[in-house]
Amino acid sequence: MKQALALSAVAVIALVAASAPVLAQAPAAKPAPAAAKKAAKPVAAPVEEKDAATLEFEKFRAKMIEEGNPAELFEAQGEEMWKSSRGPKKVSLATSCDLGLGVGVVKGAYVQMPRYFADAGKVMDAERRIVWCMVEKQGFKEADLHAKPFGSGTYTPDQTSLVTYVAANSKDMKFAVPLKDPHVKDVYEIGKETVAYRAGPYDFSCNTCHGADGKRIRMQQLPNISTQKGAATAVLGWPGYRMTGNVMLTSQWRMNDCFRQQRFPEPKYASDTVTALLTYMTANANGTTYTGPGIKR
Amino acid sequence: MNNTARISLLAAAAIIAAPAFADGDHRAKALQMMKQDFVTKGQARADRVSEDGLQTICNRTGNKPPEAIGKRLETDQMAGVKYPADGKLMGDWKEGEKIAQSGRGFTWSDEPGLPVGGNCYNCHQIAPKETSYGTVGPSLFHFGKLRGNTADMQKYAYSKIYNAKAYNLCSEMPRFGHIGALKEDQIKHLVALLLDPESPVNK
Amino acid sequence: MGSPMKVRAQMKGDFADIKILMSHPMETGQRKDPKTNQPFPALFIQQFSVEVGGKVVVQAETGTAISTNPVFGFKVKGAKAGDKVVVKWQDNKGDSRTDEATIA
Amino acid sequence: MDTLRRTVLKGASASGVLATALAAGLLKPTQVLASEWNKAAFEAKDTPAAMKAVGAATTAESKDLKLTAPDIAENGAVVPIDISSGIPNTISIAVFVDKNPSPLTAAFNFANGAMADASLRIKMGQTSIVRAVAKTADGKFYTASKEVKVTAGGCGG
Repeated sequence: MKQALALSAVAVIALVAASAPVLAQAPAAKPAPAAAKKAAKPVAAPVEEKDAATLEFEKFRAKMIEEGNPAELFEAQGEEMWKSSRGPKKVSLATSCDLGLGVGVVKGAYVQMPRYFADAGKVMDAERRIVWCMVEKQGFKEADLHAKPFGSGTYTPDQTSLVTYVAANSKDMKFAVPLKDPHVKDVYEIGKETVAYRAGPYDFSCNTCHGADGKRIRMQQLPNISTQKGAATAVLGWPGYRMTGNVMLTSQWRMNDCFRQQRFPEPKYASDTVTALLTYMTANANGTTYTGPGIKR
Repeated sequence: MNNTARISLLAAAAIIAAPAFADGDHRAKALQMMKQDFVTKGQARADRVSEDGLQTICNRTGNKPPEAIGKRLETDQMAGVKYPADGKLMGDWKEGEKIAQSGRGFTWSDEPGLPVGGNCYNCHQIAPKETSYGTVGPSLFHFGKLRGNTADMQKYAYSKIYNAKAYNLCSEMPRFGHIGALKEDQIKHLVALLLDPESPVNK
Repeated sequence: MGSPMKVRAQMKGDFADIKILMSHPMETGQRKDPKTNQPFPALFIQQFSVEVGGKVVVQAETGTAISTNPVFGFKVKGAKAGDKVVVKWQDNKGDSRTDEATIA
Repeated sequence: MDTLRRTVLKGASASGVLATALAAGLLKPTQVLASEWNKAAFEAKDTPAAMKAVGAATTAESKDLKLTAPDIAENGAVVPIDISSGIPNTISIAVFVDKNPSPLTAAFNFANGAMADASLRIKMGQTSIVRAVAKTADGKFYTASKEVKVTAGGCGG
């Protein structure tokens, strides 16, 4: 018994070393083949073509976004907040907050985040950066902003409206997360490891559902976030007005709720983990066009 | 030595080997980051973010452990399958259908202590009446019609639901019996849903 | 006072295309608070009007089955760019709101 | 606001006058928010009763009344509906959802150049017939309908 164990352990070490390059050097543009697919497993026929219901949903969603998305109400509130002097320091974000393109510049900022901010020493996604500005520039307490960070019922956090405003100002622009920045690249690679990480009672990783093409949970299409097309599907429409509950929700919320369904513990709001996932997904969508705040089921 | 302990030791060995990774750096950073960033909510305790031995091996090998190791560990998983004392593996397919429909259990918003669901339709086509089914796993329609319901087949279905990793170490399917999610009776009902000739799955 | 509306109006050929987004809970009176098991009291817009160039063009009455944060669209002939569009609503509790836009 | 409120209250106390005024259309189109909210029609529990309450006891199907709605709604809480009447002299349009607890959903009066065209979003508790009713200046009623399926469930999207 002891001997067998020792042998196994040696074998594992050997295999880990041997398989390392396969894992590590898969180019960013390609899906991580090892994590995504396994030849040994019987695989259901992929559902590539969308069913009639999905097409009908998409048609009417597009129509609703064009004719009037309630997200615009939150965008308008966010604009008001962005331009008003607020917080203990009575400063506006428009005159103090740099989203990466200069103080106060919102046009195109959303599609170029997450990015590295030297003043914070961190890579940050849009919402995290806005919260950082609210704390550092306007003097809001971080704990207050973190206490109830997601919309529910008739409550909408200020940062949600602000993100909606900032996001709306990148409508019809292409995602361009600055992957050339080594800080961003580093966080991207960490994100890539994170999506493949299996844990929890059900052994799920992000890739369990989002690592292969043409999969569904019940009727819900699951985008493959390792591909450009899939990653775009995943990040488009956020922040989004959710018809269920009539709330405005952000990418931070989307990541949080994915982890809930993954049976993981809760990721801290505006944490490195959430930024890493958003960096991985948004950068994979680089080159595709952001369609602005969306409507979600 | 029990199976869990054995796997943990293997895992420990794998962790020691981690720096040999070309990208061990990012992996290590990811692990460190997740350890800091996850907090307990409801029944989802923070320590869920730690890998167990089997997860470690699948994570380290991109879900492709070398055959020798995979087979060995699958055998370990199989050895942990507990069959009903009375030897009966088939319950009531109607109950099985209800369990297959339910996606409840183990999230931080689920009330702890309540019976959990099988989550089966989330990933599998099963009975034809339910058209809202997932495709992460293979279709199970006509499962018993194609395979029969011999004692061996019942044992296969029971053990597969109990611990899918006994057949494929890095299967995406949860280890429903092994982790105590589904109770013995629930698994028997699901076996019936798949194998009972009267089940709509086999009509 | 209600929250601001968003009113957009633009000429499309010979008519003005008017889109109105209202910020309102449109509570039906039937939805229960899961915590108390008591229904949330009904709170919904009952009437609204649209004026173009000082004349009422649409007058509407609405019930509880209009979606939360209502969105309406209308088309008005005889309008021109620069005309003022005024939208007013009033709910069952007497709250009201008036916002305006200019036809582009 | 005060003026508005007074006007409405005044309208409520003068329902007899209002009933006469309603003859011009489903609702009184002349004054801003001056009409009384048609409580009887909006609280009617079935479509025939609600239609009667707006005066539309008899209706004729019309191909010139177009009702656009999804075959299957992604979310019953927000179902987009378009109604457009090509019937000459259409002055009012009302929307009913047969299976809702109170079928009458909205009624629009058009005047001063407004086309008989409206888009709106409605709540549907379950799969149901959605019905548009148009009224012309000469007091005739026309109808068009469509079934909209409402699905349940789904995750975050």
